Amino acid sequence: MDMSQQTLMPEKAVLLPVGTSAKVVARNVNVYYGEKHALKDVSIDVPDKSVTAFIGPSGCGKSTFLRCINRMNDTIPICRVTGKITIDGQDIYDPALDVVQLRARVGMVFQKPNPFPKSIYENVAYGPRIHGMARSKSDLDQIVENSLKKASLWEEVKNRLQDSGTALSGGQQQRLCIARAIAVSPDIILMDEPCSALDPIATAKIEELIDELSRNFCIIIVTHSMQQAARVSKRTAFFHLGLLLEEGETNQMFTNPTNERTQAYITGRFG
Amino acid sequence: MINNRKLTATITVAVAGIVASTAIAAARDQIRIVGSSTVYPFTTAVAEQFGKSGAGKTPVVESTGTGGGMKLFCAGVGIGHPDMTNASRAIKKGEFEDCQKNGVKDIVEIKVGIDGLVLAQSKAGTPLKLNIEHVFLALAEQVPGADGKLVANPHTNWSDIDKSLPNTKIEVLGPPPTSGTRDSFHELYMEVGAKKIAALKDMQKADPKGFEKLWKSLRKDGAFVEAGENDNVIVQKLEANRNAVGIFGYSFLEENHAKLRGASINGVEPDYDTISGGKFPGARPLFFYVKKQHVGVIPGIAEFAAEYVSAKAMSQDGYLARKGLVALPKAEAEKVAASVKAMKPLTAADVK
Amino acid sequence: MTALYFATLAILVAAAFLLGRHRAQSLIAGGAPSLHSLPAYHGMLPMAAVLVAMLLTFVIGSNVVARYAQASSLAVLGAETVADPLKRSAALRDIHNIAIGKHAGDVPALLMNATQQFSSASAFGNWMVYGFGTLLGLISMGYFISRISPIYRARNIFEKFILVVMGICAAVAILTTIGIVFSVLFETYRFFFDPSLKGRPTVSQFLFGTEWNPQAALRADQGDIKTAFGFVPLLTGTLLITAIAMIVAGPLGLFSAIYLAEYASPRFRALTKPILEILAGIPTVVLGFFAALTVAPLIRGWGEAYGLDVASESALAAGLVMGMMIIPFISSLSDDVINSVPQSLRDGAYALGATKSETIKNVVLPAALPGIVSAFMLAISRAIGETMIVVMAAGLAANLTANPLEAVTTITVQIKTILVGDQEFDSAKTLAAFALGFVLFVVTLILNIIALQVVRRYREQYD
Amino acid sequence: MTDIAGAAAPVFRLDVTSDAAKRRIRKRYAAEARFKAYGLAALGVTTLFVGALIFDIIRNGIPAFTQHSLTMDVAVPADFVPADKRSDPLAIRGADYFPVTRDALKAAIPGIESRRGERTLTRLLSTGAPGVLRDRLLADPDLIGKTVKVPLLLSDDADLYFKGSGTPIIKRSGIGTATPSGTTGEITILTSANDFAAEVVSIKQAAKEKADGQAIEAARLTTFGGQSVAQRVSEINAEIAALRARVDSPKVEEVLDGKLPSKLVEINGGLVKLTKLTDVSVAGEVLLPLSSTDDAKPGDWKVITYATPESNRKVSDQEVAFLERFREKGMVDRHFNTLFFTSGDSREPELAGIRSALIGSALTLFVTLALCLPIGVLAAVYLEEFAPKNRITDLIEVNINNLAAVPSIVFGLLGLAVFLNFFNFPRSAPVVGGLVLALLVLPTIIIASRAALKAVPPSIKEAALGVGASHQQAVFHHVLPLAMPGIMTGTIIGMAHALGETAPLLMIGMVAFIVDVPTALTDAATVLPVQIYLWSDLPEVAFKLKTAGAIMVLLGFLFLMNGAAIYLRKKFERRW
Repeated sequence: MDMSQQTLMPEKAVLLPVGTSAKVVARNVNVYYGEKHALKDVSIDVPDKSVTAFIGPSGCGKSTFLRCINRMNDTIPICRVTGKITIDGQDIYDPALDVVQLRARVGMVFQKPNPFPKSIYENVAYGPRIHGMARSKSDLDQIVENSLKKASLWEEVKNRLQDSGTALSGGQQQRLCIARAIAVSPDIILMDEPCSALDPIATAKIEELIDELSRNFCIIIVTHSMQQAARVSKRTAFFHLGLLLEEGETNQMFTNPTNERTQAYITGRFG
Repeated sequence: MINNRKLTATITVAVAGIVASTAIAAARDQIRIVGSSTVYPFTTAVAEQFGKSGAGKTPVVESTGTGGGMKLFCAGVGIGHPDMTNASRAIKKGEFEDCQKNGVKDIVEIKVGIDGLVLAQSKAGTPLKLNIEHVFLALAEQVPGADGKLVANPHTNWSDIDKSLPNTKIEVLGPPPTSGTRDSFHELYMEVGAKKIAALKDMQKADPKGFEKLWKSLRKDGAFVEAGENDNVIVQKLEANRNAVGIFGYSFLEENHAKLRGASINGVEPDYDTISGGKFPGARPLFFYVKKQHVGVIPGIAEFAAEYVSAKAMSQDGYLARKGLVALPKAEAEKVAASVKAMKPLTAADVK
Repeated sequence: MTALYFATLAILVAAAFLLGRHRAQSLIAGGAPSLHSLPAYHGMLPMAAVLVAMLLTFVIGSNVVARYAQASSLAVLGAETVADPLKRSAALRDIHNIAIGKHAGDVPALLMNATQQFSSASAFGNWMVYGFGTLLGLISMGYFISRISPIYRARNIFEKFILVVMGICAAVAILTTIGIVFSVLFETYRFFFDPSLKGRPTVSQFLFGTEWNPQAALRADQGDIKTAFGFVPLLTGTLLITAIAMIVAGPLGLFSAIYLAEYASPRFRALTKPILEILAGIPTVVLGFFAALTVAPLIRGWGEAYGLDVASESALAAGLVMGMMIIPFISSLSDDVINSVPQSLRDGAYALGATKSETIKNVVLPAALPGIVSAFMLAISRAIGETMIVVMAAGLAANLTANPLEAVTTITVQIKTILVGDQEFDSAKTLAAFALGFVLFVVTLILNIIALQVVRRYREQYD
Repeated sequence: MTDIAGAAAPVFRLDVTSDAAKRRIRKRYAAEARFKAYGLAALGVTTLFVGALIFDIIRNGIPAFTQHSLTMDVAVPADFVPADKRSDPLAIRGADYFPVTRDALKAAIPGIESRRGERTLTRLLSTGAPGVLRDRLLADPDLIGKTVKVPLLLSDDADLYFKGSGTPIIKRSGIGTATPSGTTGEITILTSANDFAAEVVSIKQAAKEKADGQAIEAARLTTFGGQSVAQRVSEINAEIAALRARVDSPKVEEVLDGKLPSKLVEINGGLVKLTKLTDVSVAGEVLLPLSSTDDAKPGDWKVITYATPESNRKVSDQEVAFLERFREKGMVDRHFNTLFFTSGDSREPELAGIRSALIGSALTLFVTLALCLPIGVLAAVYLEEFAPKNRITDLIEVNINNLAAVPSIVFGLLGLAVFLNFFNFPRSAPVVGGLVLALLVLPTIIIASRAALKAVPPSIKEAALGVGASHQQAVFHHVLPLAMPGIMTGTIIGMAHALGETAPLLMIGMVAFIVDVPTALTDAATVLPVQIYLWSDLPEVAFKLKTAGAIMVLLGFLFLMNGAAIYLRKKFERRW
């Protein structure tokens, strides 16, 4: 994996501290929704095996940028993306690249839990099944169990795997969605405000889980909650009006932001 | 607030609609006729002439089928009930009694003409020259076998019945069991045909009921197709299928003679003269019935009946003949005209 | 008279509204504490009261007056005319027509007298109704206006009134069902249990008999009745045609819906959807012609080309065209439910790397399943109940067969042919139509209850 | 990547690069393409079907919108209506127009003396032909005693002839000099050349073909037959022998019958239908009188063939002769069939129109709309917004869904039992039809309205409630107006359904012959689809065109209504 880092010639200076490998590298990314210029010239490096938080006021483009990373924006017909995003050195907007495979490698968890109207088991098994990851039923059982364990849901649902996924509570549903995402063992997990629909207790569980997962995955999380960003992320990026204004170590961002608008946002003067 | 007002307005309209519909005044002063769809084309022609002649309002003619027509006709007297009914068969005893029971005492029966019931095929097919027993042998559910015992009808091709007939599949499109035409077909073709067969002579005497069942049962293996009431559809199906034979009224054959050919029965071709002269076996009379009690109550009933049996309408050159109705022989036509003038009601003895 | 009555009604209604509102407004102007209801409601309430009072008076009153006027004119005509129902109704007809000036021809003096009597009686009666209605309207208006006060809950009362009206409207559906049941129940009962009816079957003979041959039931000597009214061939015929129709319409409708909802560009959708809607609007008579005259010969021709024996009235032709008829039911309803599947579900699948078709097959369709099932159920009951196409194209042969190339008949065809046929009306054969209608109603009811249960069961998990 | 669940658990890796994975992905994409193609194919099949249906209808229906008339100079005699009564419309209306039009026809084709010819000639005109003349005289009584140029309507058969159901006509000039023996009746014509050799050969050819066919039949019968068919075989053999004899002897006169193409000779301004012919002489019947018996020079006379045998067409040779003569004189006029829209039903196809059916449909639909729109909307509002959720409302809901699927014919039974038999409403009346159809479409409207109400987001209602509106205010002020486009769409589709409905009306007496245009809700009336149903069952071929034409009109209205629904939906469509 380190090889790729060397093959990539960044157009700007390496933004990450020396010794940290970049998993996702974005250069001059612009996004347009029809006439609207939603994201302007964003360049960022996202390190592997850590949590990076995107913060910023509503409509600042952080979710848009997140959705660029697994090309979910493709599902919106009027959306147009320019610039370059690479994962492990591979350009994900390369026409030759298969978006389906890309998304298998880049999992995503959504703002509102969206379990499929199927059983808990089927929800998790769905991804491995379409990607042919399991050779037998017992393999699949194993994957489901592992994923649910990783999502800290196993104990709660192990006796009712055939129940409908929609019958779970909100927090459980969201953890199910995370389990679903990690069942295909992606490299990256994108989380779009995963806790905004949850109560504090469920939120705490998810945050704990994120922390746990960051040992193995590159996690990018979009959040509205400054505290959450501070709690879970190692690095933070601040978006405003489609621009990436500041990016750096979370500790530093929250204690000593360089940009005055970041400061204003963090201290709650606007947003 | 505006919406509430709109709402009130719509309620008003609805209620006013209901009010208007309850305040219906029964003020009928035009003739109402119901009954058979077979007679409908002729009665409507008379109705139109009657209306044009200025003798009265154009009668309303409804196509309800003979049975439905009789039911309505016999339901009672009064302006809520029809004045006449068309029938493709004579009134039945049960219906007559029903009429009497409901106070419809005086019914005048008028024979309006003859309808030939023909078997027809596409001109593209091999001409069929049938004897009437061939029809029975082709279509009966059971026919006498080699040893004279009844067996399920084995004939698939016409030539299986008689070598002189063409070697084509038997496929006959006929009327459904609910229609009067079907009854007539049984009586005119199947019964007569069965009686012609030597092997059935004994059965006819020994077991009349079984014999009747024999000629009233048509085969169900696809050789006979019950094809619905719409004769035009049958005509078009015959055009599409040169081997099929259709059973329908003569007027449809006459109107489509460019494409269809009638099968001759016992050597008689179905045409106007043979049907009118009684030579063609498949001929049946058509009727219409007048509620005599309504004469004078509903204006124009007598005049309408007179128009129907007038020479202008019913004779060989009359406009009904042009519509495909075969006129009654002259003597009988005169008798009918006289009876219309006299308005002689049916008695229980006249009804079978 | 009616015009005057309704003019007065309109004036009083308007007056009630304006007066009520004005009074409420003047209360405010007079410095009253704030009103419970808006002034308009204080106007609306008396208005509704006037409307109801006057309409009821009119409906009841005009019927009473009509009776009264008839009775008084008949009194002139003499006992003989009154005793004879025919003469009575004719006389009343003439009187009515003379009164409205639409009678042609001479009028005998007696009739003229009666008409005058009729006219004066109805004029008197109508004035009475008018006076009474107006009075009642004024009273009800006065009552509600007099009650106007700041604390008067005019809105609540008015809304209760509207609620009752709406409830009555909703109850029309129940009344219709009751009407349908009663209109066929009595005759159905006779069909099965009237001892005077020749050739009637028992319920089990009807339901399980395998031969439908009502012609046989007309014979006086009909012994083995069960051969005559066996419902099974009609049911299988109906199901066969319905099955063919669903085989055609199911995939076509569903795939059309999927394509329109998931793949089609908005412009393509705007062009294509009306085509499906046109199909939904074409009268079935027209489709029947098309089936009988165009499709059936075509199928027959193809069949012959392959050496198949095709009846000229095959179940296939009717089923195909019927399938086309019900495509729009399936496609538009499925389209709606597919569209209402939340985008987040699709995103969930896409994010796992599913292709579009995998997303549709594995996520969207299962989520939309209850709606799709109910669309199919609706389509099936449409197909079962469709009459004109089968009347024209399917024939009337009650064959017990599963071969789509043979002719079959359906329940609706039999109802239609029996009722407009030439047979005696009070025979078992004609009454069979009502029994069939009843069975048909029950069958569709069961289908719908199943559909509703299916939808209910899955829908709840999901909002 | 280390596994947090512990070393014991096997590791499942996502594999997107191996050959197996590539194969798998290829397969998945193929499935994707197939799936999409299915959808497109389904739409294609449906569109094709609709296209075929519409094409079929239009192809059949177009001829119904034109009509043919004969434009003729009609001499109206001065004593047609007595001078003192000319101001009386009734007298003009009641006059006998038949002799006048007959004389005009006879003047157009002089020399037709036989009663049969005369009758054939007069029957070319519709019985309604004098209508135009009558209207002209009513408008201007001074025309009586003058000659009026009016278009007289042709009968249905003549009309169909000009619409192309006739026969191909082939003409060729005579080679020799022809001499007719008379000007009317049965005549013979001699020619100086072998003018008819080709005809004789073709007749012999037909005879030969028939003989060959019969020979095959005889052979079949002899092979399979045996005793029972012996007589039939000998009959056939005799027939074959006679045919062969005819074919072989060149001198014998050939006879033309109706089963072969008709041969005629046009000579000296007349037309002769040939019945017997040899190479150099023919005998026949004069259809159009000749002007003289003079010799006709080569090229001045023609041999004419009506290619369709007379027995295979509706119009006889005589009628073709008359009609062709009219056409040559430029009297035949093709025009838009206004009668189709301005007259009621008739038993004469050329006079029948859809006006009374259209008005009947309009009256019926008026009743339907007036009842089911308010009731349907109020019921929907009640069920969606106000009804308590209990067994009764459950029952109503099941009921409404069920009624939407109840076969329409059952509603006919309901109408018969309740409105006609119980409430004693008149038969055939639009009010009853409207009531029945209202009950029929009510569930559709309720369901559509409920869907429209449901589609309005609850937040709108909540917002209204939040500012202190009552529940009814919130619904009637905010939710209902927003749902109105959906409700209108549902209503229009329901009304379109009602417009095309036939089956329930069969039961309540609207299947009737109605000439007079209904004026009130209680007048006897019929509706458009029923009119179609009735016409389709009449024997006259011309009614087939009428049926197709009426279908086109009906479809036109349905398209209009559907179009309105689509427009409404487009215009007010909101996405929440």
